[in-house]
Amino acid sequence: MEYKTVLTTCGYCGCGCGLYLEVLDGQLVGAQPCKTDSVSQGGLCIKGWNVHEFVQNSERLTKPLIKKDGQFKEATWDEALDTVASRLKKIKEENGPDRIAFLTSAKCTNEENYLLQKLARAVVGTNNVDHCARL
Amino acid sequence: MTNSIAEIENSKCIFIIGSNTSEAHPLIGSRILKAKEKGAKLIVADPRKIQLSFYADIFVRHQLGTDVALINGILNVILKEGWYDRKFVEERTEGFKEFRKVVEKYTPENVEKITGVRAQDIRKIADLYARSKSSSIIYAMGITQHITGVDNVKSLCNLAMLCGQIGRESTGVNPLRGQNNVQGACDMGGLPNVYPGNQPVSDGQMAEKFEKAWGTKLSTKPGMTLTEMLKAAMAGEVKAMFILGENPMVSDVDIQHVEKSLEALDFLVVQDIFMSETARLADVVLPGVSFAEKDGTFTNTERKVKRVRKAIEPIGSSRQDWDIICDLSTRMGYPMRYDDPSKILEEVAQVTPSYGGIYYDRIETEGLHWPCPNRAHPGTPYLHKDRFSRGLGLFHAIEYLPPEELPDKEYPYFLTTGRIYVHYHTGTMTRRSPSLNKEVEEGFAEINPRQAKELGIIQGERIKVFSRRGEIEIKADLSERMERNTIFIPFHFVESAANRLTNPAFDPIAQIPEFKVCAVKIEKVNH
Amino acid sequence: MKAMQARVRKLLEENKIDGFIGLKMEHGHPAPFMFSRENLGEMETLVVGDVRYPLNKALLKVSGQYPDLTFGVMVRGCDERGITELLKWNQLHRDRVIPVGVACSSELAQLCECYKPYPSDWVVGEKTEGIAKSKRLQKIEGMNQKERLSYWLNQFNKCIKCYGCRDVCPMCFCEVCSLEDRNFILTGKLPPENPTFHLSRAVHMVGRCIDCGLCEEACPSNIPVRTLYKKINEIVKEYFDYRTGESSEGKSPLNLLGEVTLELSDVNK
Amino acid sequence: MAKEAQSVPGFEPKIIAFLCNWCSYGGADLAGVSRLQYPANTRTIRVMCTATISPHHILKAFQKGADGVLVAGCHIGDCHYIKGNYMTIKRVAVLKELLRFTGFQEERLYLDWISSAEGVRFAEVIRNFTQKVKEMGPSHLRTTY
Repeated sequence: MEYKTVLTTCGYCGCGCGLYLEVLDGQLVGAQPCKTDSVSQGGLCIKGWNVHEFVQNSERLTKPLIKKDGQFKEATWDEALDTVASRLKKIKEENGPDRIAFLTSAKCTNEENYLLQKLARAVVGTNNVDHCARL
Repeated sequence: MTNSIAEIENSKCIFIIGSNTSEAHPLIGSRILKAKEKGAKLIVADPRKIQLSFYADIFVRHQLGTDVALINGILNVILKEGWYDRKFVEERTEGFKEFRKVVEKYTPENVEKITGVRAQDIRKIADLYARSKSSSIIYAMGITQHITGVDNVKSLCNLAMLCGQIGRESTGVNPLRGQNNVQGACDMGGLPNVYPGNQPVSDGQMAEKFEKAWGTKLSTKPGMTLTEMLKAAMAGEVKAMFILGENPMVSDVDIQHVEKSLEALDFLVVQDIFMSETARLADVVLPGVSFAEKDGTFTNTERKVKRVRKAIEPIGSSRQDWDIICDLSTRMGYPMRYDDPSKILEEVAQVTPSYGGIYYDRIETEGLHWPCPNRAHPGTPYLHKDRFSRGLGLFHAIEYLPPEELPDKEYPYFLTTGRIYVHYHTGTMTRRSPSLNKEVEEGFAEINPRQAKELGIIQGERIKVFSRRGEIEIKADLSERMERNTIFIPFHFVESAANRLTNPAFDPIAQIPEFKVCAVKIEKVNH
Repeated sequence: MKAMQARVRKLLEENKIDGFIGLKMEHGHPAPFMFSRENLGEMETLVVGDVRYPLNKALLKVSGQYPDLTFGVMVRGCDERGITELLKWNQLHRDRVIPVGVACSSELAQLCECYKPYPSDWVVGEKTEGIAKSKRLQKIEGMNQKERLSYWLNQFNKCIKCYGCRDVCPMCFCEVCSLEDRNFILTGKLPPENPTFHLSRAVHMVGRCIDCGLCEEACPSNIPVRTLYKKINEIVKEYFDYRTGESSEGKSPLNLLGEVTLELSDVNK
Repeated sequence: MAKEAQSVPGFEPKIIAFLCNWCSYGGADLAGVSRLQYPANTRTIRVMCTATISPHHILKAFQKGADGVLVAGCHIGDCHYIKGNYMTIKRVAVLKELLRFTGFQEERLYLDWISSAEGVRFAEVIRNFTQKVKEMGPSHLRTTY
């Protein structure tokens, strides 16, 4: 039996409100504003108050998928990542690195964005990196 | 943002243009109200009658896409009345002469003809903004999503520089970032022309620095923007794409085109938490995790780097995104191994001057504003204190250009798009949140009641909206927020996606599509 | 603080309670947390201060999951009134809750204009006198009708419909909320229908509001909802001689039909 | 957005009357068959018991632009459901105080007990209330978004 609240930053808009995710026995059961956060100052918008809800939605993807004959089939991580690695490598070798493009994500963390652009630039060798900032 | 969120509260005058702040950035909207309660003057310029307009000292509804004209009109008055900051202009800027020449043509009377804003209101805005002790400009996509997006932004910069309303507390030019970590994605080099920290890829020295840090050879040729990638995909010049947690199928302009482009790829990988419209087109889908299942940092719209903390374990067999990327890289022959995300940010600090002093132990309790070049640096809540990044601030002489597509006989109405308070971006998260989806389940088209009456449309009835790109069926919502010639559709709803209608015309520099203006026609649906 | 830590430790060690809902200092911020026998080592991080969170609401979540266990909870005067009322509304079981009291600082009591800023029994703080009549209430009552109207219209128009006042409220436990009923309140628009949204919520605070003020603290738009609900409490006292949460006797006035104590002349003044 | 209204000459108010099925609606019926004259500003909503009228209904009526709301039920002791009107009087009392406090002119809300035998009184109540609302002018909420 465990109840705790975890201080984090809201995943919706760019305000970056500090909030607490309420965790009961490993499940998210709520979100509430952090009173001592410099941005939210103890308030949130409707999205912030409900930011925990989508996380445990039953439609979450839980397994890697590989499309075969137009249908997605569940795969292991090894299968999926090996497929991606070998296809990207092959395209790079046959067509050159600039035939591959990457979209990083305004929804992911700084660390992840850093790594993906590093993957594009250092591993694939292309500067074809962008994200949906303009949209 | 040049200035921090907290500073808004102490601003003496806030000019909000192209931002429905209380719906899209609610907690910044509430700061604006707090400033108002402390006596700040509020100027709101928006084609829609947004909530903040109720509290505005002056509210103007300029015709869609006439921002440059409106701002030039304001600049014109300030110059003519001598309300500008001569010292600031002399010491901190250049290009004033050319700029002045262009602006002189934009008298309030001329601008009234273009924008529909009364000359006297333009004078009043100029007065309030220029003569307050500290004025802050706040804008969002209403400014940038135009073919003249860059011009619009430059015009606002002209305004701030002319009045010396920048480089001080509670002033500045403050774009509000739409997504939680757009700022971070840019800072981390999620752009075709720069490495992390805005360091150009075409600069050989930079490339050398990163080659050393990453132990590999790097290309100095700038890459493609998303828009160019899609075009190249269609032409077979891009064969594979890796998309991390983005859904261009709903968010991008002219969806039909996006779909064809993505389908033309030989290989598409999508890493996401839901089977988004984009993921459906993928060859391989990798299940990442939400912000609640990982550690990391986000950089919010005020450039503050804040902690994200793991609250629960990844759902099912999904894996943390950073961990997936490391694994993939390793499998591609470039081993990436980090004990935890704090180690990644340490590497970022090594190669990114603006993040040089940002470490997890420093942002445990409170975030830090970049630039923060070293461990002793307290962070920078506002930018351009004594100099601009380029040295002197450059005035741009900017002429007004109309939107690419204007209403005509066949498509007689303006369409503009945006967000509503309940939903976020393409709705992949908010529409799966029961409390949010319950609040607003479907899209709607806001129409002025008198215009609706002329068309015989009643509240809640289903209508068809057509543009030259496509058509959608949607619920009509009669609202005084809209002017007669304009309708508004939120872009969150895939089944009535506003972006089936929007115009794929782009700002030539920033490549931002003109989401905010296009021409449409409306018809009743006869069932 | 030490006294609170010692009391909680003792309650846990003696198996009087299975968990204690309080505040834990983490990352430099006080945060809601459940102390239990499994994490006794963290007892030193238990804090008491003027920063308040809806601990009773957390208690409802935990006890709803574990109805057979007994929980301790940190209470102030307002929280104790909340527990009294939650017991009446059958949201908690009398034998399953052990409150551990905190008397509020005089600053907090002044800020809250709380009529009883201490619980019946406390281990931290000193008793400070309550405030009999709220000044902010008096200020509004001193306005004329037109001023009051424009004041409240202006306040309610700031609402961004975050539902924070409801979501933070330890007394809002309904499964279905009238505020979300489209027959009553249109959705999709900001501000929400003025005044229906806020007055509907105010009506629901009859016999519910324990004047903790968390609603107003959570309001990003600084709408003085607490003042509105203070008025509700005054109305409830005046018409029904009921003080919400004060006594375990009697039922909330709109919770039962009971006997009629009003006449038309009381209503159509 | 709601804003303050101004008095309008020749103003004809809109009044919503929630009438209970067993008593007040009968009173209205009797007034009708007796051909009693009373102003036609009232839109009647028949409900089984005034206890089914939540404050939300009343607030919604005002929100939609009603200038006055009348709630009429059985006399105390005559309720078809024994104690339904006990609840009504409590609710209306609270709501009127709340409306007063927020400046929304509680006189626009009126509660009365009218039995099915009181046709004359029904007409009188309507007349008086209509007159009163007329004098007050249009509701402040008579504007649309």
